[in-house]
Amino acid sequence: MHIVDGALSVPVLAIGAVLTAAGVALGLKKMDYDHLPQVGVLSAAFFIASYIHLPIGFSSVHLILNGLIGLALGWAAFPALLIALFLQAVFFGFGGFVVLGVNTLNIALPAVLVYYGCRYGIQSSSPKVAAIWGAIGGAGSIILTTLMVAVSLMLSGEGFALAAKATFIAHIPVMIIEGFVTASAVLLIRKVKPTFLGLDEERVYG
Amino acid sequence: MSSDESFFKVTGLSYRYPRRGVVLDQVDFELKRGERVALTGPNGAGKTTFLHLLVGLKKPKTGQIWAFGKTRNDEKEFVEVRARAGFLFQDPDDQLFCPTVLEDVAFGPLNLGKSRTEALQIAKDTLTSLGMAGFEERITHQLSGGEKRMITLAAVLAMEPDVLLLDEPSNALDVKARQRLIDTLLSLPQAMVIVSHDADFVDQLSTRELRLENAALMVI
Amino acid sequence: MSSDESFFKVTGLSYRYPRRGVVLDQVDFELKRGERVALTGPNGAGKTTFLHLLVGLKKPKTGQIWAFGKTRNDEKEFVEVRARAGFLFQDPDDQLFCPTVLEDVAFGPLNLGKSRTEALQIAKDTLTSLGMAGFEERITHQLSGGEKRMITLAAVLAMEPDVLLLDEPSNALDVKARQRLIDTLLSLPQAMVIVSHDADFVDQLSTRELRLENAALMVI
Amino acid sequence: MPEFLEHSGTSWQGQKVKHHRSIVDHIDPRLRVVMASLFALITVLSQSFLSLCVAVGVGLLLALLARLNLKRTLRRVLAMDMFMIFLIILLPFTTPGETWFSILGLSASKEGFLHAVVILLKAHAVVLTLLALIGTLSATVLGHALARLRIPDKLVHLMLFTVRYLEVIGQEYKRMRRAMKARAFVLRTDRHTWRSIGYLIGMLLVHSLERSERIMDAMKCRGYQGKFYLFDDMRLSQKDLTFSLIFTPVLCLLIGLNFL
Ligand SMILES: Nc1ncnc2c1ncn2[C@@H]1O[C@H](COP(=O)(O)OP(=O)(O)OP(=O)(O)O)[C@@H](O)[C@H]1O
Ligand SMILES: Nc1ncnc2c1ncn2[C@@H]1O[C@H](COP(=O)(O)OP(=O)(O)OP(=O)(O)O)[C@@H](O)[C@H]1O
Ligand SMILES: [Mg+2]
Ligand SMILES: [Mg+2]
Repeated sequence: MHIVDGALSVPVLAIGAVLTAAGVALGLKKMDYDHLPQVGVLSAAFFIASYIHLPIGFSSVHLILNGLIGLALGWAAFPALLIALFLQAVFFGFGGFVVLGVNTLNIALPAVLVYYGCRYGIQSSSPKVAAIWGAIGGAGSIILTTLMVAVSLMLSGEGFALAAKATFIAHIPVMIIEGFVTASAVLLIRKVKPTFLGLDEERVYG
Repeated sequence: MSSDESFFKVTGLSYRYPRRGVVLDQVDFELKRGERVALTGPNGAGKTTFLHLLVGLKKPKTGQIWAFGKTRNDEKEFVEVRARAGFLFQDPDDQLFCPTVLEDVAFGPLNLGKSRTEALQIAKDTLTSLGMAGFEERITHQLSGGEKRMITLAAVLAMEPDVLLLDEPSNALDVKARQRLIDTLLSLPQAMVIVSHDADFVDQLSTRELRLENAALMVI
Repeated sequence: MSSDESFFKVTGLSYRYPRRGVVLDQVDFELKRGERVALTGPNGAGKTTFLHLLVGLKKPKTGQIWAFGKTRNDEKEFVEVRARAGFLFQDPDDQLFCPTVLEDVAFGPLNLGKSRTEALQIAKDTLTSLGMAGFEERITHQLSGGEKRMITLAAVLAMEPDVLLLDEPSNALDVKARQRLIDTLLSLPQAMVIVSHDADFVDQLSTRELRLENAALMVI
Repeated sequence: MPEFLEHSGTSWQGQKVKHHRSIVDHIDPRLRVVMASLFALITVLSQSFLSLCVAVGVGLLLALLARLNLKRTLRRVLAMDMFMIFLIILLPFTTPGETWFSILGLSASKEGFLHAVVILLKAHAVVLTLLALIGTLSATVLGHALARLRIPDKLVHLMLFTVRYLEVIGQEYKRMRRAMKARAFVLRTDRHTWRSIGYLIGMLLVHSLERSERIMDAMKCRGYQGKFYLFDDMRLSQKDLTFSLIFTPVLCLLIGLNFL
């Protein structure tokens, strides 16, 4: 869901860059040097995971996973995603360079929102409830990202309105799949490494 | 080209990696019913690569792979091969990705089209037959090395394969777990290919030994 | 409480993990100059945990750790211990975190306060002494398993430690690489603790063997 | 999207793909980063056709000078095109303006078409320049160059860590994925597939996280106390001066063409 260079208007680019810079600064501030390896390794893991393509019908979609990134990293999602998108742009020509700010904002802000919105839900003592919150986070972050992409396009020119709406509709299957995938990832992590999601191991498992 | 008695028959198999160069050069190989073939060779000789080629996880540059009664070329044809040749990976951690033991063992049968209840029943039975009953609800990630190895073996056996391909199964196992693995493998009827650096392990198990070195397969 | 001759002295050490329970229960241990102590025991016995406790990467629940002439309690005091006790991790990939070999080997000396030129010189010399000259500019993650092991050893030796703590150093090495490691270790003057499941490796190296089982340390 | 395009990113390998050394490789990495950024900025802000055509020309020339692998570059550019093709095709029909031609009762406007062409030109000029000037650096050198350019220390080290472990985790992912395949797993459109992929990703994160803990331990064992060091001297040379002397007027020309 990256936007390429050249499509967006200057004010949109500028707003994206400024907000991303602020988000990254906050993320870096909240992350001390001891957590560098953790964020770096997770950023690498998400970079890899975003290359997973799942089939739907004759086509296929690739996962974005920003809901899960948010749940795992909180504000550190901003620097982690900026780096992932930067590497993709300069080495694979995927996404653009000047739009890096907008692209990062569109993916990282929903991640942070999911972190605040679903953090408590996935810690629920009932696995079912946790899975539902995981699904909400997974699907919700894609909905938000798609909306933000649509808004960035529409603000850049009325000619984009139809394309923006089409993007949203085309991503409905992605929302469903991301919901399922995020829910089962959350279920697994809760069982295998509860501390990762802020659960207290002693309390849950004695 | 074949007989009823052989599971795999490979001729003129070659493979190369972009930067590493040729790792397999015109290799021939056959695996017959009841055989336990040991495959040895230095680090980086290409043993793991060879096993991957057998089940189509990599595509050979040249050569023919004949398996379970048919020549196999494309991905679709290899899906059946993978269902009938159980592959035990070098590192059990690569293979265990479900949260609980039962789900992991049932994963294979589910892929073979079994229903959920059937798959769970098969998984339970397999665990029992390996003496691992009671592990169903354990969390895979927290098992010891030896336990992980036995669970991955159960996961592979649950697919009721005709052949086992074992990549360094005794790595990082302690003495007891290693002996238990040897005993289990000796009691299984399947034909096997066993990759290992552990000379004693190979001696106890194999009926025949091959060595992979300088891209060629030699009889020892 | 000590003598000049001992590097580590540990009394009444205990440790437990949340779900796993007690892994070390009132363990005593001493490491003297010139010793090469082998530490064996089943998978999951707590050998790695024990080494982590020695250098303060985990905090013991009870017990005293006396190292290099002082009792050590908090993080600050352990910084010196880590500078003098070189720790070789079970998986080399965890330890090679710099992009190039030279940077990785120089990382330790730099942290010890050496200048850049000094650190680079030490790194080069250490690599040469291990027969790894020419690897300086290689990219760490493109090395083979055996090469990675030697580079991590160089990285640890570059800090000129008095003690080496080796966690399963011979894992997944082929016969040649393993022999090269044995020869190198035999030629080093440092006292060592060697964790290994490889009986022959232990026999060739160790001057004394301990076994960790059921949370207790026993002399063999 | 066709499969061969989708996966153009998976062959990461620490970005040390086979690459013939070229003149571009002799230029100082910092200069390459700065020039590429300026070029991208100017191109994106340009409105004149002439300027954009020249920019695409410059991009092509740089790609040639850098001796980019033709097949790989084509694949990446095509992948980008597939990404925006939808947007581009719709534009003429959705932008209001003077009717240019119409199909199936839909009228395409000239303004919309021109807008689409502008986007195409900008995207291609930037992507070619990026791949030529920055894409040919190794990720490590790029990290060091960014550090010298006063990008915050933490961000640079975060990037170096990401790059270092992309390979390790990528391998881990591939091995797990292969192990699933070996147990007759086939991707389908069903819940079993999604659950299994969710588990796979969850497990990959857990492995990664535990690895990061072990890395931190390993770093502490080597005396790490919250400080990183970067080696390498980047010094500007005669070649860099020559490059600047040629490239700066080009950038000025690109700006100037907008005011013709
Ligand atoms: N994806 C890859 N790209 C490039 N080279 C590779 C790749 N995978 C493996 N190699 C190289 O190919 C060679 C053969 O690898 P393989 O894993 O088959 O060896 P092996 O015999 O199993 O070794 P070991 O005993 O260490 O497990 C090695 O030199 C390895 O570095
Ligand atoms: N962070 C952790 N949280 C919970 N349990 C843990 C943790 N780390 C280790 N354990 C458990 O503690 C026990 C001891 O682990 P340790 O790694 O010290 O064993 P080991 O003797 O080194 O085993 P191996 O020979 O397999 O390397 C194991 O049962 C392990 O599962
Ligand atoms: Mg192998
Ligand atoms: Mg251990």
